[in-house]
Amino acid sequence: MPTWPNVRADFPVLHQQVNGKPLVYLDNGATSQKPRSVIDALVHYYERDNSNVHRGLHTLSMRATDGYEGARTRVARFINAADPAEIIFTRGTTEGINVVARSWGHAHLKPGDIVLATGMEHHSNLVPWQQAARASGATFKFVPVLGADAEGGLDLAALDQLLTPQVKVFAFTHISNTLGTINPAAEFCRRARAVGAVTVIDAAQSVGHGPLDVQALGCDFLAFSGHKMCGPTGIGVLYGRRALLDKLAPDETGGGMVVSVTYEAATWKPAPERFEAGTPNVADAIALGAACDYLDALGRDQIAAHDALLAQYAMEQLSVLPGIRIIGPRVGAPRSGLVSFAFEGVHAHDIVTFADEDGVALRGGHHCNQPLMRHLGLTSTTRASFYLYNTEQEIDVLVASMRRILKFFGTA
Amino acid sequence: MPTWPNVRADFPVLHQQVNGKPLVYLDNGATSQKPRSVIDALVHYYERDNSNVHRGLHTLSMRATDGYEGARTRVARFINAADPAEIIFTRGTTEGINVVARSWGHAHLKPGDIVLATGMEHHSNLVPWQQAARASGATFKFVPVLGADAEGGLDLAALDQLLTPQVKVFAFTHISNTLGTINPAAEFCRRARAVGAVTVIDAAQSVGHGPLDVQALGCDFLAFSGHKMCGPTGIGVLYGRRALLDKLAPDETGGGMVVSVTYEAATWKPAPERFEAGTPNVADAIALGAACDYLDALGRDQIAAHDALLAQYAMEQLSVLPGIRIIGPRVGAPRSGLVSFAFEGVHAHDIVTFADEDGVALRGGHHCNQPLMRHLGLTSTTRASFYLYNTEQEIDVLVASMRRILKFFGTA
Amino acid sequence: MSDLADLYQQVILDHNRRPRNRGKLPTANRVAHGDNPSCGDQCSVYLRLDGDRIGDISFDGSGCAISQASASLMTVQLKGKTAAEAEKLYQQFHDIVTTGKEPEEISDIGAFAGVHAFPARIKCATLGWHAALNALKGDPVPATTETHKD
Amino acid sequence: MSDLADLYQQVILDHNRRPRNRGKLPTANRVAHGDNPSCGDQCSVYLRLDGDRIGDISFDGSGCAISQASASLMTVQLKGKTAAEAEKLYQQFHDIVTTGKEPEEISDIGAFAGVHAFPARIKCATLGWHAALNALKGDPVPATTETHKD
Ligand SMILES: Cc1ncc(COP(=O)(O)O)c(C=O)c1O
Ligand SMILES: Cc1ncc(COP(=O)(O)O)c(C=O)c1O
Repeated sequence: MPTWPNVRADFPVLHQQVNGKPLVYLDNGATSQKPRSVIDALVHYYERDNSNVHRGLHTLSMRATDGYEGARTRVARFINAADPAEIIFTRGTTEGINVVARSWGHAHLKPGDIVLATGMEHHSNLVPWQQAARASGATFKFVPVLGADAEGGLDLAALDQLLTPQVKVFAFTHISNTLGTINPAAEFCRRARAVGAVTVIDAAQSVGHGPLDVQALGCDFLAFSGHKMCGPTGIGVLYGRRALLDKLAPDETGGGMVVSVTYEAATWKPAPERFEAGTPNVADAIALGAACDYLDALGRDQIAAHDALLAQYAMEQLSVLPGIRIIGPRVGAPRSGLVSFAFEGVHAHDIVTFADEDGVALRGGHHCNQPLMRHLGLTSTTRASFYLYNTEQEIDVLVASMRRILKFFGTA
Repeated sequence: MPTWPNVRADFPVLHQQVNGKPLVYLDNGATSQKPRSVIDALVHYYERDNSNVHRGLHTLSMRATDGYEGARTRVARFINAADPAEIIFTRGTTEGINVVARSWGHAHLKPGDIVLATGMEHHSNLVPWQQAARASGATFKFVPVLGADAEGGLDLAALDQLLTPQVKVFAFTHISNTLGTINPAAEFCRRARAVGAVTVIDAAQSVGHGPLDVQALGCDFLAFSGHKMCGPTGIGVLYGRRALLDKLAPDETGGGMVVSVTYEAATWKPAPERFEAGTPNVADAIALGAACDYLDALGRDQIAAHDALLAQYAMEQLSVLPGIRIIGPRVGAPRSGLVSFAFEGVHAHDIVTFADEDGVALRGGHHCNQPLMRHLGLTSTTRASFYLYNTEQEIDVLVASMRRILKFFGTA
Repeated sequence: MSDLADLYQQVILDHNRRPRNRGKLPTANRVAHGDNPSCGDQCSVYLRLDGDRIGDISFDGSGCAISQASASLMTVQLKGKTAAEAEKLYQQFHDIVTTGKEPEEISDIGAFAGVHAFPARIKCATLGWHAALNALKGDPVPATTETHKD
Repeated sequence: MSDLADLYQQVILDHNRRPRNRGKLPTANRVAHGDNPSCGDQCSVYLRLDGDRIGDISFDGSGCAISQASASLMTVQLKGKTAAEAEKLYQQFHDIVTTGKEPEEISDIGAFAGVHAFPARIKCATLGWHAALNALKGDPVPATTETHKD
């Protein structure tokens, strides 16, 4: 398993006790922790360069602008976008998807069209499309998941049937935050393109966890969040192919994105400014650039391998617990660095509360995935999600904690 | 003039040289600098408490949630909102106004209605209303500014004429970022209410610069940015009266703002969650709370007095320069802590470039106020804008720099 | 573990394992549903109002031990009570889970005092109660612990 | 100040104070408008194309010393040139303002070499040129220095 000497030393938050036990942070699917270099980027910006961007000609404003636009170029390189102008800074994945669903949806969807998503979408890549379909009179459909515990991933045969020329947009997650399923995103894009559908990838769980190349994927739009990839909260990215962005009307309007304004009318700058009304989140964009540096220094293929091995180890260790039901890909099948499970007779909330007593941070609930939960016949699962700083020893602590809980509730 | 001992020591960024001269930061209208306590709040959050909010039951998640909701309560107190649920965290003023213009505008505006703004609005409080009017078929009107140099503020007689029962919304700035005019916001709200119009205040330039009480103002919505009030970039607030918010449809949709989701439909939580789709900007919200603490510790009435005295001093010192044209309120009339001016024969950009050589950070341009500039017969002005850490000595440096520039260009 | 032992008292574990009055009540003339959207807990309360008095009551749903035990215990407590008495009992219960102060009269609802040390779980403990009060009001909107902030 | 003196050379100050070919050209058969939305600089270029050659050219607008002087000097440079020659001259000019390298042949446009030390001002220096090239292309869309990124 790839590990990096002293990588945990880079993350100040990890070195604390919770309820008298060393913190074992296994809630990375919700948000990741931040290395010192990312925190330092924020401090450095505010202590040296802070100013408003774009509209300034003095030294600090030029430094802030260089930092902000440098971060855009850095992110473009991180996902291999053809042009930094294809990088729009947002608050996060959710905002990015809303921008596409609203701007693109408003311009292109009409009654009779089909909006296609999948049965494993996070609410953030599901509800905006429902709403866009409703607003335009289009029909919303989804690709079902296969297997009682969704161990089969998406139903590719159904996808073939569903991908008709009526489909105007296909929105899907790259990696499921609940199942750990890794979808064949490039193949989905290829198939969608064959019927003329625009593709929107929810990359919240994938961008910081492995190599990602938007040109190789062949997607039209892709959204992700900084906070899940060692970056700060409040910053994210919407990637859009230049050819599409330049034809799109702005979503929000205001300062910084206009060419000319009269009391009667206004004209827009091209992308990316067109989609960044108002003062942007300069400091967090710069810190996101630092997060890209950090992850690339470790090696994203190495991170992916590390996370996947931890997930396999966790699957093995957890699967012997009495009454456990692990959802998503089977042991040995490709899965991202997370494991979701449920116990007969013990609710996820009680598990999370007890695990916290052992210093273990887990997530319990529907993971913003209510329709999938209903499909699985569950109301909630417990999820352990891993990142580059987690270790096998931490998984041993997790498993020991689970044993204790099962004992307390008398189910083991 | 109220000053605070060692207040400049609180702001690390101020202690640097620019082009070999001590930095004189007079671009506070664009963005303010950050005190150590605000930077520390970010560092502390990322080093100790970082986690996702709301959906977590483990210790870090509870700490993050407490911090985030505590910041909401702190901001509510800062502007005297009746209920923390009236505080919606946004990226900044621009996003807040867009949310109202879209959500409220979409639900309430129809052909024949009038959307009223003023002749001194920042693009961020102008273009969204133009667009909302256009989308709904309503008519966009504005209250003109009085006087050749807008020294008369808004035309209150015209306001009387314009405020007919057809006016559904009146959007106006509390303080003009270009003129320094302080509008009688409470009176505007009273008059608008009398004809049944909803009021939206752009408080970008006012909230951090003096006392502000939304209940005393009697407004329906009010938007501001954290970065202009000692807070970080990427965070702002939309205040909305609870009675209005609870009737409003969400603007963005996704995780965290839904009660129940099926593949077919979704239902919404009440405010504020309804308007905060996705992972919020937790760290910056908490740091905004620290900024509220900082400003209240100094005293906001004191800050307002300090800024106003600096502006009067700058007016006096600048007014004797040859060929200067100062816009906005006359010497002695109430004005906020900024002065905009133009010189015959020397363009604002050249001034800003030369001033930067003297370490003085100014803004030159249209200040996102193109229609007002056109009204004044100008294409740009130079703006010096002050905040709590500025001094009379810095204004002396500014004036000396202006003299040097005028000499260089042969106009003095 | 002392906090956790306070939270998961025997009364609670017992009601969680063997919930009382669980399932649909065929004779119900009032029903309300509660959601805890943060975690997916759900609780439906069915009750038969005989005049002003709760003639019978049941609950159904899924959730953590705290929410299930609370709903179960609630049905026991409310049977035979008037709407006004139910409201008063809820106030007592709410005080207990938010302050941790045990009630003056000895009562099983005192078992929920440990909840106050786990603010994130207060919503779990009150979910069933909110649904019951909504059912009593004949309120047609679904109760959620988010709309009825604690 | 040495950088600033490089930026504001005598040639530039002179063109700024006494712009050449300023105002609307009555005989123009091509026109284009350029905006620098960040700062409000504007420049309209009017030109008369006689066959492939720029018979006459003028500019109008408002902006900083750099943008005004650059537009003024440009009109002097472009008069009598073909569209292809104009394009080539712009490439030279662009190289000068972005790299600071003075041109091989002695030319007034070398005065703009100091701009390269002020990246935020490159847009000012190229505004008029963009408008002129757009006018030559008969491009109906207004030129802005934002759409034609440097
Ligand atoms: C009066 C006024 N309104 C709105 C804004 C926009 O604020 P932001 O860019 O933070 O969204 C500003 C600042 O640029 C302003 O001065
Ligand atoms: C797959 C997936 N999509 C979308 C999101 C939403 O991201 P955010 O909350 O940062 O907008 C998440 C994370 O919560 C996620 O896991």
